[in-house]
Amino acid sequence: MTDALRKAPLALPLLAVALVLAVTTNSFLTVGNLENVLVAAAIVAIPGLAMTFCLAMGEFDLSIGSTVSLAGVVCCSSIIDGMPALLAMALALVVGAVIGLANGLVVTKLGVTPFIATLATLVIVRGLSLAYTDGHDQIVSSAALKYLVGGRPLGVPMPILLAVLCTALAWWTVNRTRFGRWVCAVGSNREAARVSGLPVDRIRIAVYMLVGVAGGFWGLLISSQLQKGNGQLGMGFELDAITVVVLGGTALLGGRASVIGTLLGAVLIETIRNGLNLLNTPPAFQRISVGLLLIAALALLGLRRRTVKAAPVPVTVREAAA
Amino acid sequence: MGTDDDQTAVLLQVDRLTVEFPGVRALDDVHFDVRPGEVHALVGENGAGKSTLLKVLGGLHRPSAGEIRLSGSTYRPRRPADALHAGIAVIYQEFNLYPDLTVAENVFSGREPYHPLTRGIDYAQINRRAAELFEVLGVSIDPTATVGTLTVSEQQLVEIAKALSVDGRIIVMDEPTAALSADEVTRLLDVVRRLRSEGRSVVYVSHRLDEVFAVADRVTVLRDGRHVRTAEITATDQEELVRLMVGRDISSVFHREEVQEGALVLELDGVSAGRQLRGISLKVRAGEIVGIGGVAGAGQPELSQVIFGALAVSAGAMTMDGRAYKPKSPADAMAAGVGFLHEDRKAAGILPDLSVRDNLTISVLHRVRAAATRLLSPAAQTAVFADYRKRLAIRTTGPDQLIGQLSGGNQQKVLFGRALAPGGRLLILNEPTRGVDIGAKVEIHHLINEVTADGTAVLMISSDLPELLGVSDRVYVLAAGEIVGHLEGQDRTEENVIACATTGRRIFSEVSAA
Amino acid sequence: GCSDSNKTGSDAPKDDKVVVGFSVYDMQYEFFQKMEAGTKAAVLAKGWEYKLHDEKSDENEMVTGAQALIDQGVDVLIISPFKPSALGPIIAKAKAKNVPVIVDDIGGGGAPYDAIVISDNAGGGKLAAEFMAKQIAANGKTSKNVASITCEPSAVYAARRNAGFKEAIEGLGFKVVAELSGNSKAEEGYKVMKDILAKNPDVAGVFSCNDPMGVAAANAVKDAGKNPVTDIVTVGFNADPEALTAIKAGGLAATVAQDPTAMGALTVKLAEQALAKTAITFGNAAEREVFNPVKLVNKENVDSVK
Amino acid sequence: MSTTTETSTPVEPPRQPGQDRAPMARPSLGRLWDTWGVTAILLILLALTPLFAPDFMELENLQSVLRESAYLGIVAAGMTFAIASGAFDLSVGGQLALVSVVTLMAYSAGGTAAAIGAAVATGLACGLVNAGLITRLRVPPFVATLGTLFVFRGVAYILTQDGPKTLPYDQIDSPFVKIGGLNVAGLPLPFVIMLAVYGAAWIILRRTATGRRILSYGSSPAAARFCGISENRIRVIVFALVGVSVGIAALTYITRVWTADGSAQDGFELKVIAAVVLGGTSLKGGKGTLIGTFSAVLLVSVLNDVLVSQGVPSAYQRIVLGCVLIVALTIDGLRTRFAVPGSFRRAVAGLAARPSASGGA
Ligand SMILES: Nc1ncnc2c1ncn2[C@@H]1O[C@H](COP(=O)(O)OP(=O)(O)OP(=O)(O)O)[C@@H](O)[C@H]1O
Ligand SMILES: Nc1ncnc2c1ncn2[C@@H]1O[C@H](COP(=O)(O)OP(=O)(O)OP(=O)(O)O)[C@@H](O)[C@H]1O
Ligand SMILES: O[C@@H]1[C@@H](O)[C@H](O)OC[C@H]1O
Ligand SMILES: [Mg+2]
Ligand SMILES: [Mg+2]
Repeated sequence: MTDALRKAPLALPLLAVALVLAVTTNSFLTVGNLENVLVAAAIVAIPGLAMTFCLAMGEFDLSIGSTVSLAGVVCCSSIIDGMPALLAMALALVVGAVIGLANGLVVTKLGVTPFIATLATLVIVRGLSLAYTDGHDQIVSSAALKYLVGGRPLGVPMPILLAVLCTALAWWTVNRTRFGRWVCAVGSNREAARVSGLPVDRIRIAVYMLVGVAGGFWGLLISSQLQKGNGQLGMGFELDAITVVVLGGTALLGGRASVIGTLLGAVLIETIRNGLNLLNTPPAFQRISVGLLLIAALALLGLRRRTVKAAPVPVTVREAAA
Repeated sequence: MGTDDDQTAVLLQVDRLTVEFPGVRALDDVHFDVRPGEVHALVGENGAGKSTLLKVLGGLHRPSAGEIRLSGSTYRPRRPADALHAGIAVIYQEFNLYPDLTVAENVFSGREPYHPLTRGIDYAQINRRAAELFEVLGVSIDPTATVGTLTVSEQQLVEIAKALSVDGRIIVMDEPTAALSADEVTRLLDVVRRLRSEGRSVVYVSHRLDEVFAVADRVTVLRDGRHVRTAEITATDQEELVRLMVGRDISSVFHREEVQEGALVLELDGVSAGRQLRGISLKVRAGEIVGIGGVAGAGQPELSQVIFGALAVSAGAMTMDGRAYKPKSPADAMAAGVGFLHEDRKAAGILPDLSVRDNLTISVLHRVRAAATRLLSPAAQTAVFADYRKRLAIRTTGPDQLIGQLSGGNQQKVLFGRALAPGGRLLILNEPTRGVDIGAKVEIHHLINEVTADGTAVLMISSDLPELLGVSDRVYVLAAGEIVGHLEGQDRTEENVIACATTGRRIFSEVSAA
Repeated sequence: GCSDSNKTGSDAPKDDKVVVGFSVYDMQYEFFQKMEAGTKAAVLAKGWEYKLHDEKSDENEMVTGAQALIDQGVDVLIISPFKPSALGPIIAKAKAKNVPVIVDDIGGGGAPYDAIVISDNAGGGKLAAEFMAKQIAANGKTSKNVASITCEPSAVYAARRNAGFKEAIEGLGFKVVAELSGNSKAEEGYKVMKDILAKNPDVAGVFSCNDPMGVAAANAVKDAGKNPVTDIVTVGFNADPEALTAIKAGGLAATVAQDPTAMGALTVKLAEQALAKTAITFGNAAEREVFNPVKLVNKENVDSVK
Repeated sequence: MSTTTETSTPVEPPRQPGQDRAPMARPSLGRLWDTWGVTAILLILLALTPLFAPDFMELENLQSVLRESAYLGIVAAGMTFAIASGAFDLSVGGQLALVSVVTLMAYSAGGTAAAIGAAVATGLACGLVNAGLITRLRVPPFVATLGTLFVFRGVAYILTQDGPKTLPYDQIDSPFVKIGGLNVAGLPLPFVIMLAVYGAAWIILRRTATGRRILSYGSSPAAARFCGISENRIRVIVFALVGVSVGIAALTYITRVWTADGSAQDGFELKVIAAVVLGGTSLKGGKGTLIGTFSAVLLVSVLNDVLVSQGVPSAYQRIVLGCVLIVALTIDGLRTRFAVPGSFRRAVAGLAARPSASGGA
């Protein structure tokens, strides 16, 4: 029990919130609503998983919200121009990959701090997206695109299925592959990674590309829901993605990745949001509640940590030697 | 391959190597060579350029001039991976470990084997192989432990295991024993000999000349970034090496001034801290140097941190000058007049982004302020800096140099100066001479002696047995978090310390119990 | 070349040619692009000079840029304010330099502007309510529950739309069972609609304070397997192209159209009157408001809207 | 075969302890760049501006640029402390909204003095709330301030449920309104306040024990702890400084735009953090430069002003601004890469000697 909690500490706050909602509303526990929550959570969890790698590597990618927009715009306008939908969707992912590659190259080859590099990309890509659309919606009606969120293979909504698959894949990658370990290694001590002969630059570029592709995919999901692309979409999404990762327990300073945590973080955030809507909370109070719940969830973890671990780094906390 | 004997006898040849940093020429026209199957020691004062040379070999620094040949062909590593591919494994003086990853993951980083069936990293294999490496080194470190929770000496052993796990032709070790206990040193030297017998070469850097004479075939002396001499070990002796290193004779005899029994400063009565310390009782008097010995991991850093308020007491009581002493934080302890030197220079010692001057004065900021404005006075700070630079022979380009740019030993001197600066009732020194050169070591011992003359009590933790016994007036021995020995007078012998620390014997001198 | 319409050196003699400065809310929205086009065309048609400043949805940029236009010596300022309540310092500066100020849309924030051209937002909300009630009846639904999706709480003009809708629909015997904010964004409008459907599956209609949210809500309705015209009457506001497209395709029941191009032209007419110091006929003299009518657009008349 | 090689260097006379072989007092170019790099870029930009934007140098325009950048600059000064200590405060946008709303309420209740007091007190209170969450509840600064960003904005929204708080137009001659509009010896008062804030901040960071402790903590929290520096005190001081800076900034902000509600300055936090990092303060903590922050704030403002005055559409403004950010930090990145003497020469030589072998890796 305690071990399970240690591995997935968000489970507790999540259960608490769910319990409160189950009692205070009569619609929270309906199948339709739970599906709602899980689909919404899945849509932010998928890019969140990619962002988990970035944070585990000790870096940020702030540009993902703009990638969402540009990818959606490229996909939709290509469909409008007559490109087959699947190809247009692939093109959107390529756009994401290129943005990620640009981030990676600027960060590794030009030595620009990730925070500024990706902030600059955020601004530039948003500019591209707005310049390209000039404020016009790129409206499409594409069954293939719609299938991304609307499809129900095996009766399960597509985003949920994808999120579960991605989580499994991410978990395996983080914990069982060289790439995953190297990402954590770079995040834990970049200099040591270099000295150990790890291809640090290539690892970093790969992670930025991963986030880029995930951003592109996020853009497809949003465009799938809205059946349009637009330069205004995805604003502020970078914070959403980073929030679910941090909430999930992946350290901001890097070195550790909590894949399951990210998934739970996404579910927690979306449960809170959904709950506040079910309770008809006015917008001003919604903000406060989201803020307070964020703090409360982490405070709960913080207090627990404090009782467990009396002294911080680098005092040796270990079983007494035999 | 060439037929010339002299050519084939050299595996690695360094010629006219020069390395520059802003403001410093760390290596100046240095030559150095390594033969197959030899142990080649590299010695020199702190800042002489030893680590710099090794970093060039490892692909961390690019020389501004010079040439290196490996097995006769040009060797110009552009990055550490190149060195590894060329079969050169380096153990750097400052660890390069991932604190968040496990021991085994650290050891095999970059070379993780995949399991043939699951196609995932074969953890069973790396854990087993790591355990085997530690077995060779004669230590028990859990391969699945997170490295950030290890002691400094355990981390050093992980670094060594990492280098051994690479099948290198040349294994380069930069002060591998600085953090090891006597026992572990013996084992490491055995390992070095075994590597040699396997035909591998070892470049060995150490400030402990007895190790050099115990294991090396040849020795090279660097001074001020220049090559001074390379000699067969049999063709030289300790005195000569010291003279070549420092350019003068050094008497390594430590003379402890007689101190008179002072008042009781610190008393611990049955102090426990979690599972790390159990029922510790000890006393430290004014003007006294009390040593703490024991194998690594017996609870020494925990004991010092409990007294310094960095670790919570779970049972028992402390008194200082007869009054209850319950520091809640190091800040509390410092306010009570306690100074502290941490054993982990890199992780908990240096403030890497700050200058040498700032590192020296950070604990005495109230003393370097203008009285009227309470603003820091750069002049007063520089005065403190100049004083310690002189007393400790700190080699730096000036007060504004970042401490991270100093050689390891010089960083240690700065940290020692920092601990000394506040003065006061009690000085807690963890491994005060770790990594410092022979001359500075003597100097530091003198300084410890000097502060006790002012009535300051010193608690010194050292894994260097000669230092522990030579410098302290009394010695407590720790084992598994308990005090298992208290050695005074005649009883202060290496045999007794080792017996208490490792065999479970308990020896308590009766000379002056309380 | 830098002698385009953007540039009027302050070296140009003041009385030579009338210079109109227009500070626009945000050129990234089609609505304001049309407003800008209408304004510019009217200015140039008079043979006047035109200067544009984009507030980029930022009150700091709005104040700085509008004041800069005044500093550059415009003869009249037309402004579509991102934050109406930040008009004070702009008008203070304009007054000091004797520059009349005509506000276009959004709101006047209580400052002493010369005139404001305003869409009848509350009236638009009322039109939406009346249409919704009729359509619900036509759909044969008996449920008296409806919902509304609002913009961010700070958008005063949008709040008026909602207030107008709410008053009218409640007057028609309906109940607004959910009133949630989608912060003007399509993404959020979609999610909010899903939550509304989960809690109140029986809503018969939903009103959104702008079209991005309205069309997104309609998409959410469709994704829930219902029809946004015949099951849950979904109404937006603005007549953005995406709304018109959706209405034609049966993917949205209706929207409320404003005419930003005409509003732009109207502000120029008022500017001319203000410069000539001739009296302006106000729709609401107390607030110096000149109304620009709104109209409801649905399947029947959508083809007549450009 | 000789067994011993001896270098020609004879054994030298003993070295004085502490004497170095290459004592170099002159500050390295790299160190200078750390502090003055962005300033240099700013100066170059200023020198070039008249070429393509002749109107820029007009007094009224210069005043406008300085006036409008003050509030961001002042908060950036506070944020420099937070970032130098290794944390950042994401809640400044919420703080600015809340402080502005409360200040306007205080003004209508008690006039200028009440407003000024309320601004600083509310800012401080916000900072202390953040510090409390971080030190008492052990919430990491990122999450704590992300949470309070929502909370502060939310409270501001609640306080403005019947519409934004606004300075009534008839108060146009009140001394309070003058804060935003007045010029002192040709300098806009907000900018004068900003200069004073930077002066005070510089003294705190560079000349007080507190400043040194903040940098130490940022450089290595573990080492700082063993120097007797209390983590909690650092957190409280740093977040209080940010809060107070927002309080002061709000005064210059509110008296320029006259209005506030929960939505004021959406996205403010990223702009502030970007300015600080662009200035050369390291996000990893331990390094802080107020001169850099100051110059970065002006750099962004000047650039924005030039782009706006040249009629560049906002979408393209973004593209240019983003590229400038990258270029500015590229220069910095290259500097660190080529800090070692001769490394640049070698890199160039290496490029020349490597005609086509760069494709593979
Ligand atoms: N990154 C750096 N930047 C500037 N100077 C440096 C840097 N690294 C080393 N130095 C300087 O180069 C000289 C040689 O340092 P090095 O680390 O090689 O000495 P060392 O012989 O290994 O000393 P120690 O015994 O103390 O480890 C020193 O003066 C040191 O200050
Ligand atoms: N951030 C801090 N962490 C730990 N101890 C501190 C800190 N600030 C002050 N102290 C301690 O408080 C005591 C008072 O010293 P000092 O006069 O320097 O404090 P201060 O007045 O807060 O400093 P300053 O004048 O820079 O504000 C000293 O023991 C000092 O070490
Ligand atoms: O209707 C307009 C709306 O579409 C825009 O987003 O904001 C201003 C409004 O008047
Ligand atoms: Mg060294
Ligand atoms: Mg003080």
